[in-house]
Amino acid sequence: MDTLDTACFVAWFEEAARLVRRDRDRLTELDAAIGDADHGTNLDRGLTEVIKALAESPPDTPVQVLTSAGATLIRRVGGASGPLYGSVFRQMGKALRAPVTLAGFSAAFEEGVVALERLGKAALGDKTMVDALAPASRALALAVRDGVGVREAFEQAARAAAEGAQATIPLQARKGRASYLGERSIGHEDPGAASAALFMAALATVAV
Amino acid sequence: MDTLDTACFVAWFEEAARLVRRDRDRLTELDAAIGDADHGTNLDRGLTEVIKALAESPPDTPVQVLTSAGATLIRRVGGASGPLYGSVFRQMGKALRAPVTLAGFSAAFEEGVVALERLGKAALGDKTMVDALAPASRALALAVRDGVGVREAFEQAARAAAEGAQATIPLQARKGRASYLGERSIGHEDPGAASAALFMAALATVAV
Amino acid sequence: MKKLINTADSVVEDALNGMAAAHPSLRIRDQVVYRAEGPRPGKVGLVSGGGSGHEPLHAGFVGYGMLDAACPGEIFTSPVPDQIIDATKAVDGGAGVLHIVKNYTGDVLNFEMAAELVEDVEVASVLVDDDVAVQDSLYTAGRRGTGATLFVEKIAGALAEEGAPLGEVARVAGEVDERSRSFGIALTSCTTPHAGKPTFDLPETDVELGIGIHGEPGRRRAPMVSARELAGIAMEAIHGDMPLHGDLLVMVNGMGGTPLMELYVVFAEVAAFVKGKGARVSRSLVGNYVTSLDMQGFSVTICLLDDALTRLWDAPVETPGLRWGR
Amino acid sequence: MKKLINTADSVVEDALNGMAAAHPSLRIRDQVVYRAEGPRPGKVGLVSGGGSGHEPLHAGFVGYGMLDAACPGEIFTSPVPDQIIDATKAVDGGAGVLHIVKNYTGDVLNFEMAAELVEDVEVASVLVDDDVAVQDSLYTAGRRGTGATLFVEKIAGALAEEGAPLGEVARVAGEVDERSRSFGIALTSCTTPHAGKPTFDLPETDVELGIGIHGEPGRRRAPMVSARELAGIAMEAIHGDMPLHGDLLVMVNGMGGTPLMELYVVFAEVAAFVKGKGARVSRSLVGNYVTSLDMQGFSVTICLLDDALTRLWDAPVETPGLRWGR
Ligand SMILES: Nc1ncnc2c1ncn2[C@@H]1O[C@H](COP(=O)(O)OP(=O)(O)O)[C@@H](O)[C@H]1O
Ligand SMILES: Nc1ncnc2c1ncn2[C@@H]1O[C@H](COP(=O)(O)OP(=O)(O)O)[C@@H](O)[C@H]1O
Ligand SMILES: [Mg+2]
Ligand SMILES: [Mg+2]
Ligand SMILES: [Mg+2]
Ligand SMILES: [Mg+2]
Repeated sequence: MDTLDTACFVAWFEEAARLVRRDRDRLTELDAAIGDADHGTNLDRGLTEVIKALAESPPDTPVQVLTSAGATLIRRVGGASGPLYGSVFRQMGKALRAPVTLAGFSAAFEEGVVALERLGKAALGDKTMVDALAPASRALALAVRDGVGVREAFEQAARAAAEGAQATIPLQARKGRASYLGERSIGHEDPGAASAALFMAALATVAV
Repeated sequence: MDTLDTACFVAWFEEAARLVRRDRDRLTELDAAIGDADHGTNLDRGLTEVIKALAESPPDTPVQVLTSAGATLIRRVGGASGPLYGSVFRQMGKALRAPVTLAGFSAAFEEGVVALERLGKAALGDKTMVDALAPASRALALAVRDGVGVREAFEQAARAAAEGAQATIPLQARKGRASYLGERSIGHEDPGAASAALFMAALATVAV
Repeated sequence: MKKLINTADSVVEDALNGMAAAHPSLRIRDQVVYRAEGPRPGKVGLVSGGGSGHEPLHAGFVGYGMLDAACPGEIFTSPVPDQIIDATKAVDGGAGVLHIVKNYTGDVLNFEMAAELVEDVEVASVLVDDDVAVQDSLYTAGRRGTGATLFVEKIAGALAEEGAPLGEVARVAGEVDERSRSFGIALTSCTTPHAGKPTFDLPETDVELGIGIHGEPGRRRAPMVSARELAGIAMEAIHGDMPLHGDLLVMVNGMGGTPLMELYVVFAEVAAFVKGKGARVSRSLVGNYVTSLDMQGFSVTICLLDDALTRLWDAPVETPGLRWGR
Repeated sequence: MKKLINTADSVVEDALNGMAAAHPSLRIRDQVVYRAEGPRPGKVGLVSGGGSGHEPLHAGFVGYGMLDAACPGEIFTSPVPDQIIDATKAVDGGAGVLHIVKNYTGDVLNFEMAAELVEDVEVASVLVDDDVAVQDSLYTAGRRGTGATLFVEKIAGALAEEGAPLGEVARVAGEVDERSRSFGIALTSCTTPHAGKPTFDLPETDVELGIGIHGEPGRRRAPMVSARELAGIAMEAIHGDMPLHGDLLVMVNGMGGTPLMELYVVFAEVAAFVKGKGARVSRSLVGNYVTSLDMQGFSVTICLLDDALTRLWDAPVETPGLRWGR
């Protein structure tokens, strides 16, 4: 099967919610080191609400999943990560066309990442969630170009995101709270990049 | 020599000041256990001022030493122990007659202790400085009765005060801050009794 | 221990210098804090004082509608008679002076000595003893004066400002004390600058129930529980001693190291308890008012209001620590 | 960690319930705090907000002469657009609404989203960024908004109360921010209820210099020194960025766990520094106003006053956290 259906998208967020719940304390500790110690709590609260909303008004289409998730994140998380993650999924939803092929998914995801970069005024290397999401998007695009299957494409995206998150460690932050620390932000993984890697890891597990 | 001169009285307070300075932290720790952790600081501050005042206007008589010390303690210490110790010495000074014999000293000291008991409305066994000073006064009176020499009389008074302070340990406080603790005051030495024992120990070392 | 101080010996003086610099409405002389404008002829003067470490009490309550002078002692050590004598003489406007004294042996003795020694000024005194954690019996020094001191200072201050005579001001001050009860709970000990380490050790799992405001340990230690349960313990102790009814003045007071947010959490529980007893929170204060250095914890103080007391509570007050109506 | 809370999840809601119970002048609806009396026709509405944990900021500054509404987020987490939209609509008296936004990515994004989404209300916004500890460069998110937020809210609030139009209120708000600088120092980390342990570890011997109000570590760690030296570090940082001159509004602010006495000790040093530079402490505030949960430490915020700003600062204000003149 080459197309991703509504259940796939729901499963994506369910798995992301599970991973974030599992790693909540780790994310908060990463945020404690260079931020304000709330990223795990923020995202866990947001994704719990996302799952609740999806259960309460079951979506009919992938677009509805993304639109619902994006809106819920914006409406329930607050902080920097709420609007930023919310915008990724909202924009992705806007860009997505049915039926969802890997190429369609990749193109829409890229639009989500671009919206994030625009909203956060962040570029690769600023030590933010962009550092995980942009490489993931690139990995998806390359997979499409190379005709790779969905499962492998998602796995490559997850790997790219995980590597991107790791790569934030030696960087000095230029955006978000961590930037206040100047050189002291060096040596710590960005919490948003870490949570973004979880989103992509979740995607890999739900691949058809 | 059977009479106590001015220098003896000055030496008494100098030695008391030295002992209290040496044991300041111990007294404060005793007060921390069942009070407000200031007894060592209070008394050290007061006796430092006493010595300063005695140096600034050198006293001509034992009465002047006691009057000056009593007034300085009242004027400089505050808390419960300032007025209480101050009254002991002020009253003792009022009662003292020249030349100062052991019998005269003992009688005046007893008047000081009675003034303390009256001001503090405290009796033996209430777990206060009275528990050290009253036995010391009684030891002095017995020494006078038995015709003991000054040095030995003061040593007996010091011993009685030290034993009296130790005897406060199993008592439940009925006066001062420690009384707020109810049964929890049991098992701790009363800080004022401990400092009173130091006063009497000082007396023993300056005996002629 | 880390404290924003220069030396342990200078902390009271340094803090008073800061008060003087921050509040042109105050004048500080020989460790006594006065209203800058001096005594008002015909007005009863109000003097209070006690050990330092309870800020804003007392110095922060000097000003229109409250105290005329405050005598701060060393940390947790009552002031000496000289300070009280100075203050009493200086604030007398010819109508006499009320001493507001918290019931601690040291405070009582030093105020008594001062009252005896001061000449040519009519002095009355009120003893504040609101802390229900202490048994009021022959076997204690009596109940401690804690949060109700603020109520007494505010209400007596308003009455004095209206020109009431000394006897009347003293009577109402005593009435406020009689109608007020407090109970305090510590999550941590305070640390005095001189001792440099906590007065008592309290494990992460425990609280001290029935503490005063000088870092004395409380009546007993108990497991740490929720704000709801802690508020319940404090309220039961108060209600058991003085059944709550009618209009109440309720203060949820921080011990110095507890943030306002947590005090509001406690206040919500206190208000729910009051409602449950059929009484009403008519006036309230939430904040750090009668503190114990850096201690974490809270106390609740409740006064049974009547119309007269409510009117006096509402009257204008203008001090660094409490201000409304002007 | 011991905190006066029921659960970490309910702390914001519980504290807001306490505020509602304590302050009849406030109405709380859907996690937005309003003046009970609602908007005044023709008056510019003032809305602020941000993460909780900074009490009394912002909810404690809702009332006459200051904010019309505050939007408290979760602990250290900016509010969501829905709250801001609700608040903006509710407080509009037809003259438009000013958003007072502290410069944090989260606050900026959520207020921006709300401003875009709200319809039929003219919205202006002012960004507060007073913290000199942060370099204002392309390589940071810009300076943080800290203590000056209180100044902006007070002064803009007074101007709005006078009936000034939105553009004028926004302009003066921006001016206050431009003329204000802050610097903060932590003696201890705060502990968030959810994390349950200190955000950073700070040994007994060290302090964090240049901290914000969210428990972020500061720009650097330094040895603990006297209040005089710490005040000097803060003042040099401020003076180096904005040379002090003329009449100053000076706030010595506690971070939540620091007792008032210590803040007065710091204030004395700050006042001496100001004098040494030939400037003058014209107005001042000493207390816990813009806090970071239970953190021990302080910040200094200074605003260069002129006659107009002084007049607006002195204008009556009646909020739970700041009150004078009525
Ligand atoms: N301007 C930005 N652009 C992109 N991502 C950002 C930006 N600012 C912050 N972030 C991301 O948000 C994460 C922090 O999220 P969170 O802790 O939930 O919010 P807050 O910083 O408001 O407490 C950071 O680790 C970073 O990845
Ligand atoms: N009513 C009293 N009568 C006699 N001694 C008392 C009385 N109250 C307190 N004391 C003594 O004073 C001591 C405490 O002194 P100190 O700590 O300096 O004053 P405070 O209790 O005011 O802090 C107690 O240990 C006790 O010995
Ligand atoms: Mg964060
Ligand atoms: Mg003591
Ligand atoms: Mg004391
Ligand atoms: Mg945050």
